[in-house]
Amino acid sequence: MIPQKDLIVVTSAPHLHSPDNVPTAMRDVLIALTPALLAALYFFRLPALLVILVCVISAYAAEIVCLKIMKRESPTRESSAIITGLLLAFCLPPSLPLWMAVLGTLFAIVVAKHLFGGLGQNIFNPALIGRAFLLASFPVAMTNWTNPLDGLTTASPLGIMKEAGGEVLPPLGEIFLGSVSGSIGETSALALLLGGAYLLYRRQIDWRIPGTFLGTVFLLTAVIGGIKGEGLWYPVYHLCAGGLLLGAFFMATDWVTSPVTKLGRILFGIGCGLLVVLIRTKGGYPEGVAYSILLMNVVTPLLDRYTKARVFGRVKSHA
Amino acid sequence: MLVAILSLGAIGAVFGIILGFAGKKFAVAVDPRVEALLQIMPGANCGACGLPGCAAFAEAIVAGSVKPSDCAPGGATLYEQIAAIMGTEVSAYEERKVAQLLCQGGYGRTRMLYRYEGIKDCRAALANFKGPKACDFGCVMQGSCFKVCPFGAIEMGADGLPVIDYYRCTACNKCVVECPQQILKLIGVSHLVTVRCLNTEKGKDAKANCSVACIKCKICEKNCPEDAVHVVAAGEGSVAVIDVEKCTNCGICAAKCPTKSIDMISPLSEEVVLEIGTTPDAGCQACGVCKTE
Amino acid sequence: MQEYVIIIISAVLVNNIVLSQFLGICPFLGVSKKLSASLGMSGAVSFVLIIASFITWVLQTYLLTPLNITYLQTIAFILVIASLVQFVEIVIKKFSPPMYKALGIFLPLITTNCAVLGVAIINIQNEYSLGKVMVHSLSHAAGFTIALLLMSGIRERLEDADIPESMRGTPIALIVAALMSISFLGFSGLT
Amino acid sequence: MKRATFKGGIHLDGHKELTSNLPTVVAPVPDRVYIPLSQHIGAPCVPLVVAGDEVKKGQKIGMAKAFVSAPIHASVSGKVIGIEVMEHPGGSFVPCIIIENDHQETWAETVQPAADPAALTPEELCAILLEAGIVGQGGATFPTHVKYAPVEGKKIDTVILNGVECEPYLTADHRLMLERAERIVAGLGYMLRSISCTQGVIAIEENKMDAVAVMKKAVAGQPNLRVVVLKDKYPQGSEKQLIYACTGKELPVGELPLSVGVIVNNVGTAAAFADAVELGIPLIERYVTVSGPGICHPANYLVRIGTLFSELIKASGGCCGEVEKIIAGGPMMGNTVFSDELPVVKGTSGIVLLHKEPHRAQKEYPCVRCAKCIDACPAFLEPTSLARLAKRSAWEEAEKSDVMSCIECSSCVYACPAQIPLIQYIRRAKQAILAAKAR
Amino acid sequence: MNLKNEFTKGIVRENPLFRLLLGMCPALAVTTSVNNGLGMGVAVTGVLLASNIVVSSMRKIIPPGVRIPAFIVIIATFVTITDMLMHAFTPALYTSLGIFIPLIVVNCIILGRAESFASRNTLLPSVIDALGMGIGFTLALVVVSAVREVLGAGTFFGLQLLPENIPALIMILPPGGFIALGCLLGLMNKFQKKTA
Amino acid sequence: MRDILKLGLFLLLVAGVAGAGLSYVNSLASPLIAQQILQNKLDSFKEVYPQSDRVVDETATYLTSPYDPVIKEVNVAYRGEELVGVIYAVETKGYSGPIALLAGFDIATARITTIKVLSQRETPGLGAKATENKFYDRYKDKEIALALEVTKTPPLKENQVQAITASTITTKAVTKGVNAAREHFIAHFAAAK
Ligand SMILES: Cc1cc2nc3c(=O)[nH]c(=O)nc-3n(C[C@H](O)[C@H](O)[C@H](O)COP(=O)(O)O)c2cc1C
Ligand SMILES: Cc1cc2nc3c(=O)[nH]c(=O)nc-3n(C[C@H](O)[C@H](O)[C@H](O)COP(=O)(O)O)c2cc1C
Ligand SMILES: Cc1cc2nc3c(=O)[nH]c(=O)nc-3n(C[C@H](O)[C@H](O)[C@H](O)COP(=O)(O)O)c2cc1C
Ligand SMILES: Cc1cc2nc3c(=O)[nH]c(=O)nc-3n(C[C@H](O)[C@H](O)[C@H](O)CO)c2cc1C
Ligand code: SF4
Ligand code: SF4
Ligand code: SF4
Ligand code: SF4
Ligand code: FES
Repeated sequence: MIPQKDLIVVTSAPHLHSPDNVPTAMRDVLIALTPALLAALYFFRLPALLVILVCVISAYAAEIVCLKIMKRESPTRESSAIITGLLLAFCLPPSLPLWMAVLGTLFAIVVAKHLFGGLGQNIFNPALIGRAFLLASFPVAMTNWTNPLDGLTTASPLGIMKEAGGEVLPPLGEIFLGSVSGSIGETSALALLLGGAYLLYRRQIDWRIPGTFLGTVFLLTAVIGGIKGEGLWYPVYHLCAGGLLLGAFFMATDWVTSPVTKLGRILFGIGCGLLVVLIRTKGGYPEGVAYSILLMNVVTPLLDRYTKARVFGRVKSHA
Repeated sequence: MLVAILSLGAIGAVFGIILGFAGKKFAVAVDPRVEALLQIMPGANCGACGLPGCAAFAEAIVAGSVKPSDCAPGGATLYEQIAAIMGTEVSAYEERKVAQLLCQGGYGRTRMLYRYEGIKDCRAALANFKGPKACDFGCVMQGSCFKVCPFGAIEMGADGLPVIDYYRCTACNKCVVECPQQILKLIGVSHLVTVRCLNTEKGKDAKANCSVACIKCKICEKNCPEDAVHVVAAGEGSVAVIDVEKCTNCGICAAKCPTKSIDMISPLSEEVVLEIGTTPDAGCQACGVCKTE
Repeated sequence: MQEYVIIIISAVLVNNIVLSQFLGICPFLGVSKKLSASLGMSGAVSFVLIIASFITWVLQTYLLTPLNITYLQTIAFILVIASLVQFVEIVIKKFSPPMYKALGIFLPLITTNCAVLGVAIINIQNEYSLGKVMVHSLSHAAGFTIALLLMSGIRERLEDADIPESMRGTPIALIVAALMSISFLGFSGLT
Repeated sequence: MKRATFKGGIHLDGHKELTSNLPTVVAPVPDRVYIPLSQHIGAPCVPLVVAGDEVKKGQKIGMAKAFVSAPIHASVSGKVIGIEVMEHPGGSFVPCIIIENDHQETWAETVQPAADPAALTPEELCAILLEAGIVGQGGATFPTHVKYAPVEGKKIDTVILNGVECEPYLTADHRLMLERAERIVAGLGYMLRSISCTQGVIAIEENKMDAVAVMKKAVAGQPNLRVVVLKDKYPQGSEKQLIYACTGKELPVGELPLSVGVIVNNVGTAAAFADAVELGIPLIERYVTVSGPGICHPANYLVRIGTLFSELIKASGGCCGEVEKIIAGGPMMGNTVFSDELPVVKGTSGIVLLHKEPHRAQKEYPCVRCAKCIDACPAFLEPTSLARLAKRSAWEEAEKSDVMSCIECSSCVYACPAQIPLIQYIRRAKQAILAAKAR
Repeated sequence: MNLKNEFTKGIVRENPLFRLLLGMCPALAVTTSVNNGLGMGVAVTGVLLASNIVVSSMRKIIPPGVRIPAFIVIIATFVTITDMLMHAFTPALYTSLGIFIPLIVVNCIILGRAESFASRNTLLPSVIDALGMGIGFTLALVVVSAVREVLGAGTFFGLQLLPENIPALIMILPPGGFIALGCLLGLMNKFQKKTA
Repeated sequence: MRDILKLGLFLLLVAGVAGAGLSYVNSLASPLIAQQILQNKLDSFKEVYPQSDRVVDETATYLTSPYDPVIKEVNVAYRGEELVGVIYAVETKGYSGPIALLAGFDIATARITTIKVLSQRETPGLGAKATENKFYDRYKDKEIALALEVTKTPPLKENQVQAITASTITTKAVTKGVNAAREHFIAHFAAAK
């Protein structure tokens, strides 16, 4: 009557588990990235498609080869690598030579991820390392932006803001929809907001990081804008332009490389925000999202260590 | 030229004097022997000596609270070096030992009660009905010993039991302490015949659960020409035990044992046994990393 | 005032002594496995760095330059540093055994730490006033401390990571340093 | 209205509808019962009978010698045929007194209702708790008389009856509250009297509003008793979380509920107390839920202690599908057992048969640092860090990270997308720390 | 004592950079071009040789109390001499090595060899040791800088190897130093494991 | 005490010998170094302003306070006794450090002769391209009527200089130095013509 004895499994409680697992989480991120992907294809057409394909395919291939070589198993069936590839492509200019995109992806997957032990163990956000690597290696190609409307080479909105030389800033509406020059996946604020909302709804990301990140940038730029006498459009522009939304919703929130404590995440978001504004206004680059997140990745282990929650019951004894 | 000589000389002299003065004035005695010992310690910081590391061991040697041979990984060469520094004689020669497993009940040989799922930790597995095996005395096969061996001498075999690389084993005792079933034992390499079962249940029960258990049949006892093996009382029952003092490694009991729970192996090749005490080649590579921390 | 701010930002972030100037790599790699140890090391380095900067500046300004024997700079500076380190070690050992326990093993390493001599020389090269020398060396000490602490935080986390056998230890530490250094590129051009 | 609750925890699919609307069935009394000598936390009993003895229903057959222990009683009348070591639902092997049932159901002489329950002193009430072998029915099987033994200088101001039943599948407490509400309230009354405490709280999760209504009716007219409705969240039934939800007090680490003036008991414990006082019947039967996807006809049973699991499974129409696990208790806290030939004990609240979970892979994967375990932990621990420390045997560091505060609710494991059995690592660490302390 | 062994050990088995992890700072800082790497290596070898000679011949008369300061003075002297000579004769190299020339003084290799070898051995082995270690260090620097120069600038000894837009600039930036050295060390480890 | 003195004495001896040795080497090397530096400087002057036969450092004369801190030296070029040009040494802050350069001005034509970067710490492959002749040529023979401007596209106007690709900052820094020299030149020398 009872099934055969050796079928019975004995193990520790619990015997129920959430249907949420790593592959479903990765799938959610891919779903959330779809609007931005569509926007990118719509605005940048073939060049963007090529860069995206090249990045995703090489990320996937690199992941498989690494897993083989290092004899590891992956719970995500390599979809985390697809995310890395996709996100990396999203922060590259559409005109980037494809071989450079491959190189950056390889660096991201091999050096930033698998040398550290693979999924879950890397310190730095692989996609961002890929971008920073490419920016430092090929600054010329990496700062060559095409405007999707006329196909001409123009500076990105933030570049124009920083240089303040001649070119006119595109209007806020264009920035919101995404018909401006910039990295493949960063231009459409609308698409990114949709994706971010989906991730929040699915509880795959904690509101604390994007919330404090965007909040800090907004507050600081509002103050700076106030000093400059610019008005409210200025902070809103800062929020929507460049890679801020992409970074805040998809990259700063990467589980692996952000703090695990709630307070840590708040500090992480604030730190990212401070650094973005610092780099955008005072630094050598027009855009600082990638660096700010990477720099906060560096601080994450310390944040985790010093922001542990008070354990339940660690209160003054009544006895 | 003169300016250079004078000023540089002056700087030199001033600092020389200050240092000399400070060295005298603020001198703190450190036993130079401790430093000398530290230089020659294997540096694995394995803790086999029962102290928190090689540095502590060196201090303890100077303090006289341990003997050189307490450092198992060190081997005879080290004992001689220590003796040289301490100006003592090398203590009596100690035979090299290796850890051996006193259970042969791998998958297919011992009846299993259930399929264990969970962390690879023998104590964790034991928490459920004393482990997945019907025999309560054998190896739980979750490899806790494998995890603690600092010298990579243990691997988990295909039948689920740990396999010990006797050449790599330094007798550091870590696995012996770790094993919750206490079925790992340090055995001198010249003892070739071993009872590989600690099951003290009645023969019938033992046999029902495991095909390689000691079934208390006393055939070994009857056949031993040296009267070296006996089924002796242990726990709530009994089990065969070999008296190593009397055993001559003739191997008769191993040949006669109906369940083959006694076996005869020579853990190390003869050349290695002859060089007894040399540090095994694997393990501590004397990279010195441990010394800097 | 602004000059001081620039010196500080430059030394701590933009031209971080370890991550972009490559000074003091040995302790950065050697003593960053544990956070506690790296705290000790950065304390010791900062201490010696600041005192040595002061003494070498005085030496340069009041002895070497007036006597026109600046070519003795290297030898004089290193003598000062070596003696200083040894002196500090002896004194701490005597008067504060707990501090010696914490810092002691790092002190001898500092003599051959090029950060100390490097900063002393840069101080002179840049023709800083005493005030700037102090700010400059303090900032570099802070930069060193920050880099070391961040590094050891990361390495403590890596303790549990499944790093390929041949990359364990120094190789992965160098890769971490590389990625940190890439991240610090974000500060370049900061004014 | 916002329901009282605690911070952290997880939302589970309760699967309670399988049994919650079915009236409890009196389980067939088996031909043989197997009564373990240890059915509680604390020292095992000393047997009072030997093979061949005739015993009567309710007769004490095992004696508690230590303070933290509880006696055991025969649940049927008949003949003792021996004492044998058997599998115990707690995950161990324990000697059991085996009684051949004569189906006469003759009561022992000792089973006598109290002459005047209202006149019993606290000491007498406490003695009844001990004599009746009452242990916590909430799962921990802590001997109840110990909780009610007076402690110098401590004043209890609230007794909380735990009717939360946050474990999926289990509805035994739910049915008990529906069917025996007045026994529960009576038991609560004796509890309050035995420690001269005034306030009684009956805590029920919002998913059992019918029970809430019944209990509210049962306490009507007793202003010192109230029913508190709590949010449906696991592990709401855990003592510390329950105290926090009901009283707002945070039980300090390492201290007992009585340090905040609270005692928590399961509703079944209260009912058993009432039976012992008013009828003199010791704890020889209990409500057991038999449920789960592996059971053909899930149901609740009133079961004699010592009945084999197999009899109850048979009564429920047997197994269906490929059963992977047999769980004694609920799926979040219960133990897996490796056969169905083992007895129901005082703490067996349910028997749940599960199939393989389709979304579970065979392997544990590396932690992806998603912090879902941390967000789920009602004790505000970092399960992932604790597991990591345990993995490399850093027991001291684990202790410093408060591993001992883990209430072993398994919320973290449920939440973990990487399928890490965090709780096993945590238990391993606790075990090692306790072992080191003992040394 | 086997002189050949003393010589070769520094080149492979106890390579100061790859095996003993000494002299990391210059190995990272000046290896942006093979030219610099080679120059640095030669300079270090020169100082190492000279100081080993002097230390070894003075080893009997140096009082232990001031052993380290004395060694340092000796080393610093040779470093200063090297500094002057390079300034006078190889001005371009002098500018590109910059502060790392005086910093040779704190290169752990030199003090390390003085302390652990020259002060305990006679002249000839000390010379051999210095040459072995120096050449080993120089080779290591050349390897690192070759990797960085080829990948980062597309040149080798200034000769254009790769087309303009191919090289990854990062390799001659600070991160490139860490990457090159880290990967080389990893490869060495892997290689070592295989042969061992 | 004797020990301490002995240590001091020994170090004095070693340091003294070292000092002696060093000062001897220095006495040999320093003229070489000095000469080498001078030669370098003269060579640079020649490159920037080839048509002179004598260059005199007249910084003290021309740089009276307050002056632009960018300008470090004012070297005046003579052909025979005639003042024909000026070579400025200027220093500005580039992308990752100071950039020191020479800028030559011809009095007769009122044009920049050319420039030469003496030292810089810009990124190799990017800002460091500022040391290439190709880059110097962008300043060669520019009129000084208007201040120079940096553009990213090929220059359309006489006073425009094209930036090195992806190194606008470096180019701007160099241009800033040249412009400072230009102003000084206009103020002090253009009138002299
Ligand atoms: C030695 C000991 C003494 C205890 N004393 C009391 C007590 O006086 N009052 C009380 O309410 N609970 C007491 N408990 C019970 C615990 O607080 C708790 O109720 C029991 O361990 C089961 O809790 P759980 O089901 O939440 O795990 C005691 C437990 C132990 C181990
Ligand atoms: C995670 C967890 C969940 C629990 N859930 C319940 C529950 O649903 N119902 C219950 O009565 N006890 C539950 N308990 C046990 C209580 O903490 C407490 O021990 C019990 O209510 C005390 O009553 P008792 O001694 O009468 O069993 C739970 C304990 C833990 C640790
Ligand atoms: C590693 C690295 C090094 C750089 N070095 C320089 C440099 O030496 N000089 C410079 O002007 N800009 C340098 N930059 C900055 C950018 O190339 C440039 O300032 C920015 O993208 C503006 O582009 P633009 O010059 O086309 O206006 C560097 C950037 C990176 C990533
Ligand atoms: C919410 C979320 C965000 C992620 N963001 C990134 C990212 O920014 N960059 C990246 O390389 N991978 C990202 N991943 C994928 C994966 O976590 C990442 O590759 C790990 O860092 C690899 O260990 C993300 C995954 C999730 C679930
Ligand atoms: S097998 Fe490993 S752990 Fe066990 S004694 Fe030998 S060396 Fe030690
Ligand atoms: S020998 Fe011991 S420690 Fe090793 S696997 Fe078996 S039971 Fe576990
Ligand atoms: S750590 Fe313990 S208390 Fe926290 S969720 Fe996990 S099992 Fe529950
Ligand atoms: S829930 Fe699992 S994967 Fe997520 S942090 Fe916790 S242990 Fe890691
Ligand atoms: S610290 Fe720079 S070489 Fe060691």
